[in-house]
Amino acid sequence: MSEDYSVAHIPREGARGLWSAPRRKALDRALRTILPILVISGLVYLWDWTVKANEIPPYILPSPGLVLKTLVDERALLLPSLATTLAVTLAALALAVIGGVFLAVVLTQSRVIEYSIFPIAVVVQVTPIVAVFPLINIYIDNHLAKILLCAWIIAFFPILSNTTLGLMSADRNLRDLYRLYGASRWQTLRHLLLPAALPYFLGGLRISGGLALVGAVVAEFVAGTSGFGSGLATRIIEAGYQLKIPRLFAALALISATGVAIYVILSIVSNRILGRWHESAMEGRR
Amino acid sequence: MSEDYSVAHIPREGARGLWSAPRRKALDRALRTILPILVISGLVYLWDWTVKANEIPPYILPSPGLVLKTLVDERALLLPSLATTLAVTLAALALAVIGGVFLAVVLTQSRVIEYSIFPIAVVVQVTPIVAVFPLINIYIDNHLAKILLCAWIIAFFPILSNTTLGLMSADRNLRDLYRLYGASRWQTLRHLLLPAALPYFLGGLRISGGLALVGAVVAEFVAGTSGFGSGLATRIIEAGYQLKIPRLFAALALISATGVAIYVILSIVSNRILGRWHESAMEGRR
Amino acid sequence: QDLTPVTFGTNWLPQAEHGGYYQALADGTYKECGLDVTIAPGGPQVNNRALLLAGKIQFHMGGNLLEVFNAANEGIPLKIVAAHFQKEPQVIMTHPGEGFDTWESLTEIPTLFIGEQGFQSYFQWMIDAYGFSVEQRKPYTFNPAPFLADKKSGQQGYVTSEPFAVEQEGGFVPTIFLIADYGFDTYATTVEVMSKFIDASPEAVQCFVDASALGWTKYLYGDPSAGNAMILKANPDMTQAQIDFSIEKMKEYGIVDSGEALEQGIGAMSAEHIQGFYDKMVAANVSPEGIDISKTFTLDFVNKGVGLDLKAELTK
Amino acid sequence: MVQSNGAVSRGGAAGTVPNGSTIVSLSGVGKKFESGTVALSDVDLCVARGEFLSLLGPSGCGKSTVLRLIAGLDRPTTGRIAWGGERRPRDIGFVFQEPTLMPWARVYDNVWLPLRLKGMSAREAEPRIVEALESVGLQDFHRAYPRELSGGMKMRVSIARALATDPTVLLMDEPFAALDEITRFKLNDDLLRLWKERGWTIIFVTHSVFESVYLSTRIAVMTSRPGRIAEEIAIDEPSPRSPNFRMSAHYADFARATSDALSRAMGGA
Amino acid sequence: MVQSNGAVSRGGAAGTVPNGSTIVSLSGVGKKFESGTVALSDVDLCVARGEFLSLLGPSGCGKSTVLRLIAGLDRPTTGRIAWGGERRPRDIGFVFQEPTLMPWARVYDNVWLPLRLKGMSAREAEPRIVEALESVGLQDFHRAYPRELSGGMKMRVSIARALATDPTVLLMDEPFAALDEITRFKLNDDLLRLWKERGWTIIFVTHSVFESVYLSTRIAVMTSRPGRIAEEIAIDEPSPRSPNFRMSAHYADFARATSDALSRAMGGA
Ligand SMILES: Nc1ncnc2c1ncn2[C@@H]1O[C@H](COP(=O)(O)OP(=O)(O)OP(=O)(O)O)[C@@H](O)[C@H]1O
Ligand SMILES: Nc1ncnc2c1ncn2[C@@H]1O[C@H](COP(=O)(O)OP(=O)(O)OP(=O)(O)O)[C@@H](O)[C@H]1O
Ligand SMILES: O=[N+]([O-])[O-]
Ligand SMILES: [Mg+2]
Ligand SMILES: [Mg+2]
Repeated sequence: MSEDYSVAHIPREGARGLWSAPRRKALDRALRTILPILVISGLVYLWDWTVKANEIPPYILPSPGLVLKTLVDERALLLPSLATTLAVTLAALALAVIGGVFLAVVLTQSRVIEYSIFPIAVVVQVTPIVAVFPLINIYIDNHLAKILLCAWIIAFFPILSNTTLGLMSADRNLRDLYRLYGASRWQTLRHLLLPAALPYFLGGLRISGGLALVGAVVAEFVAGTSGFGSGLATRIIEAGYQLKIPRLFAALALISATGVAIYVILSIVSNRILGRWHESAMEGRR
Repeated sequence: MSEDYSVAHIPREGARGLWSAPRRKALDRALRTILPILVISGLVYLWDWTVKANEIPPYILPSPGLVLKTLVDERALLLPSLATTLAVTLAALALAVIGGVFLAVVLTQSRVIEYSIFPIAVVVQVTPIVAVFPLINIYIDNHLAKILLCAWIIAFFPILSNTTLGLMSADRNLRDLYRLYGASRWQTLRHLLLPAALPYFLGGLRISGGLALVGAVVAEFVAGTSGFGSGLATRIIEAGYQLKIPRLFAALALISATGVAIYVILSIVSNRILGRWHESAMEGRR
Repeated sequence: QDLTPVTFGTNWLPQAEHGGYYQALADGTYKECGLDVTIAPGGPQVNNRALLLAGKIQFHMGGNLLEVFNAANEGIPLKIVAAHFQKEPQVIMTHPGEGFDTWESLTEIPTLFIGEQGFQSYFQWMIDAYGFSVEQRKPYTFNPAPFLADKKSGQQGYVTSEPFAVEQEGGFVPTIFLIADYGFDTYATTVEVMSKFIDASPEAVQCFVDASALGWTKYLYGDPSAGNAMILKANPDMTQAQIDFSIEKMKEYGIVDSGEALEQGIGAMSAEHIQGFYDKMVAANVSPEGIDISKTFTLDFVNKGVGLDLKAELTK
Repeated sequence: MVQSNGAVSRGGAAGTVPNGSTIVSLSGVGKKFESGTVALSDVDLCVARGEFLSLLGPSGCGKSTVLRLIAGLDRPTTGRIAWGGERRPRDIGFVFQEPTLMPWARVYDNVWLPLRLKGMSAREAEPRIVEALESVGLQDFHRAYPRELSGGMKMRVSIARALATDPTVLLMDEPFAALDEITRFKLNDDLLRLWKERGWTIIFVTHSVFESVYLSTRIAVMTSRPGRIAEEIAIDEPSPRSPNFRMSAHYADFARATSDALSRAMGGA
Repeated sequence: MVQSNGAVSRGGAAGTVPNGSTIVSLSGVGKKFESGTVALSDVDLCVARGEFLSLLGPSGCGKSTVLRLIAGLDRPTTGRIAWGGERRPRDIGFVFQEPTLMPWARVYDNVWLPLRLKGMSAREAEPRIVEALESVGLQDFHRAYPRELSGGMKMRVSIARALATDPTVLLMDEPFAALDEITRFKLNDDLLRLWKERGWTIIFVTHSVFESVYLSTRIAVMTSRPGRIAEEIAIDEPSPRSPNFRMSAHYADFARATSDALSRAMGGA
């Protein structure tokens, strides 16, 4: 509900020029980048101030400057780890998308399947990786497969759940239309259900994007280095053990930045895809 | 797309009696309980068969019978732990609902707030608990607060993300109507946006329900026993360490059952709430 | 008499390896010299050390000397004031009769389940000193099932714990190699304290060190039931059988009471011993060069023969 | 005057079809919804092949429900629906009361849909899509999304979608209600032409007495809740009908008779 | 004949209002959508307080857009909209072209909504809600959900919602298009009565020439894309108008004149 649209305060029509549609759009785009940067800068400043004012030693909470310096100084160590974690994250996310959407489609084909399989998906979602990892360890040999399985277990559920919800939320009049025109299951899925589920799926994707990253890190914590090489989790464990706290924070900062980057990219993709038809992606929706 | 509705195969009208609406409803309700039980029984049987056929020793994979026996024999140890984990789970889920919905509402009040805060929420979502826990540990004294914070970090994001999506997906004609009638922000929120977001929120809730349980377990792994007493995580760690694998699986089974129970309850609540108006909860939606 | 409240953070769930401290707590030994001690248990992911650094707790149970070397390398003002285990109780276990019955043959074993910390520390030394290889290692997640499932594998463990679980649940007695016996001669279960606290409250440190030594003496040679009761209460998964096994192994391998401790009391340390271990670790590329070892410990509170009389009395 | 023609029969008349063979007949059809509303009770209706039947009745009397039952989108609670050719033809066209467009698809793709579902490629379907869009005057909007159309334009897309399929049976639920008179008259004539040329059977719901008279061969007037066929009026004006028909006294008479029937069905007024 | 009355003025006529003071005037208003469609260009229109103005024009000519601009739900790309009382009144009623009901709320609560937003409790609002529902014939459906209503019933709920608010300015976008003639005539008369009694200003979009003549004091006929006011026709038949007016020759003349104006606006035909 932007101010300039509310019924309560109608600006004089003459003022309109300043907020014409293209200008509002450009401003919006600028805000979208500048604001998060401002806020994050503010938080970083606060962090710096806290460290200085309370004379917190670097082995408890290093100052942002020190973390940045560490990031730069140790880039040769950290960047390859970032690449590894990123590779696992993206692979896990891809598998979560494939697995989640596939399962959602299968589950919504019939109540019988839905009622039989959904509980199993829930069991998989809630099973603590740490606890079942030994079993995975015994029955799966390929290290990369183990890691991906762990990350997948963490990431797939939101996509499954949201896509299922989306597939079930297709307009019933359109469903009738498809039935009437004798659409096959596959046609209904492809032309009606999947497009209708898109906004929900993309919402699930944004949740799973972060979880895939969490999954990549947790999997490495549990299963050790990934087979692509040592990821950021290994760096964090090492740094913790060796009490190289600035390095630990540098690795954490990389994880955070990666998470935000994934989210932003998925949001942009999402808005592009939904662009001209879904409420949630429309301009001036408030 | 249930068979008896498809255009391709229209049953003779006379056959209708067998599938009249109330009977179909009753059958549906029966399937909903019987099928998962059948499938889970099938899986349990397969598990049993695998253990027997391959003579897998109980310290690697105990048979379901043994797990059940352990569950019964050690109920004095396990049930209080279940209660603890459940208490933390429910508390974390409640906080996730409050925090997630509150944040979503705040974020959708203005683009400025959204662009500034969402990245922070993403950072919180992707931060590995294991890595930042020492910091939490230093600055928060109350043990229960620590545990709940960890579980909350894991559980809040799907609710935040889905609710935000839902708030943004309210029908634009209805938005116009509210604007026209001079609805206040609060009125628009209460009477339009929140009801419109309900299906999305409930979808997020079902995801977060499982994650809150995962969060309760992980929090205990990271932070030790919860202050309500030792939860199932502690049982699992100790059982694993002492090779009391049947006990470990008994604890896992309790976690799985809890997860499924939470999911089922949330689904029922969800269908009750959306009952007569949302596609996803309608009878015969396929 | 006003008691000073202090907290001792351990590195695992309550178990017999912490028996001396629980004993001292249970029978009032800490109170006698003026401390109101709280024991904060650790766990697999629990990091009590960060609390020590932040000044939230006063005493922390260190693992082995490598940890304190790392701290010194990072310039963290932390010292060990006592070492309650003369030997690292870490072992490698194998299945008997599979051809891995000697330390040398272990270099040929296809798989070794080693935890992340072990991998960072003694396993690096094993690579350097004996030619183990990185490829052998698979992560150990504190559940020995994968080891049991694979006869051609070995696994790390505390001499006092994992072998017991294997005997009980796996139904065989594993072959055990105490790595301390092959040259990894670090002290273990150290007491870490921030230098600031040592300077501010030396009497509290002295009390803790002395009372702990007495606690251990009573626990090993007297009646440990008060300490055990406390452990069993704090950790409902613990069993009396496990505790008995642990105490027996600690005695059998001289984990707590051997070497310098026999002469100077439980908790004894010597500069030469620490320097010797450090040199070894530098040679093995496990620890960084150039650390001023004297900053990692203080002998002000140990080597005073505390508890020797009591031991003599109890073992008479 | 119309009545004196003997063309108006009171009450349900399943089984007696003016001419041609029966394509679908409803006998004793009732529909009760889960909410408890009894929408239809004892509906008897017989539709001849090639007929243009209009359903006329007060708002909420069950017209849409009848169409949905005939299309097989819902099932009657009582009674039966029988098809002349033994089973429901596979090419039924339906213009729903609401436009029912896919919001994510452009106008062109929305019209393509039923053809696409029958396996027609974009290339094969193109002439028919273009023709249908032209007949509703939307050729310039084929790349627009539904959201960017006015209410009447959306409805016209929905009409074009049904016309493009060339169905044997076409069900239309107030297709022209949202259109201005001129467009409506044009589409009336287009529809009559297609109906004749292609031999469609059309069941048409409208609120306009004049429209029903102009278009149909027969009008079925329904009563209010629960819906029932009150009267049937045969409009035995030969086709092709031209705009001149609208000016004729005959037309006015039919309209008056129909209006009266509607009043009677609504319980006098 | 109507023209000889001097009541028809060709072209936009902003500023010259038949009688009464201006409540809102549009001058040079244009609207171009982001998709590139120019919906309106240079619309001049002046509405007098207490007037009943109908907008008539082909489908897609911009009638709904004009209403949205007047309501302040959209902003013109060019030109200005000025209100007599300096700023837009706070109690505008709007019946959208689509029912726009909240699917999660019962009929009763949907009608309550605008009153509720003004702070009226259920108890206070009850008489007005009941009255409004009765006037559209839906008193028996107050507990139904929108999903359980027919198309025309939904629209009637939407009408009831607007009537219950007693607005000073009422914008209605084809409110009766989905209703049968009898219901429609009844609501026409109800609306005229309320308009007179309460002194509302009504701007009414319709596709029915007859309806516009029956209801309005003035009809503005719009041209096709881009929309513009082509002609204005004053219907200087005194109110109260009764159903007899429908039978009068006067009525037929107005209707013919309006039809002709509409034909001209659509470029002859
Ligand atoms: N899904 C439903 N659930 C419950 N009642 C329904 C449902 N659909 C329709 N009805 C009821 O059935 C009756 C007939 O509805 P229908 O839509 O067939 O009317 P209609 O004749 O098409 O009316 P209109 O001219 O207003 O479109 C109405 O009273 C309506 O309330
Ligand atoms: N949101 C939009 N984006 C792009 N174009 C739009 C939008 N809304 C309306 N239009 C276009 O503006 C023109 C006028 O639309 P409007 O809805 O005002 O027509 P209308 O006169 O109300 O038509 P109808 O009688 O069919 O309802 C149409 O050509 C339509 O395509
Ligand atoms: O603590 N352990 O490494 O077994
Ligand atoms: Mg209808
Ligand atoms: Mg319109």
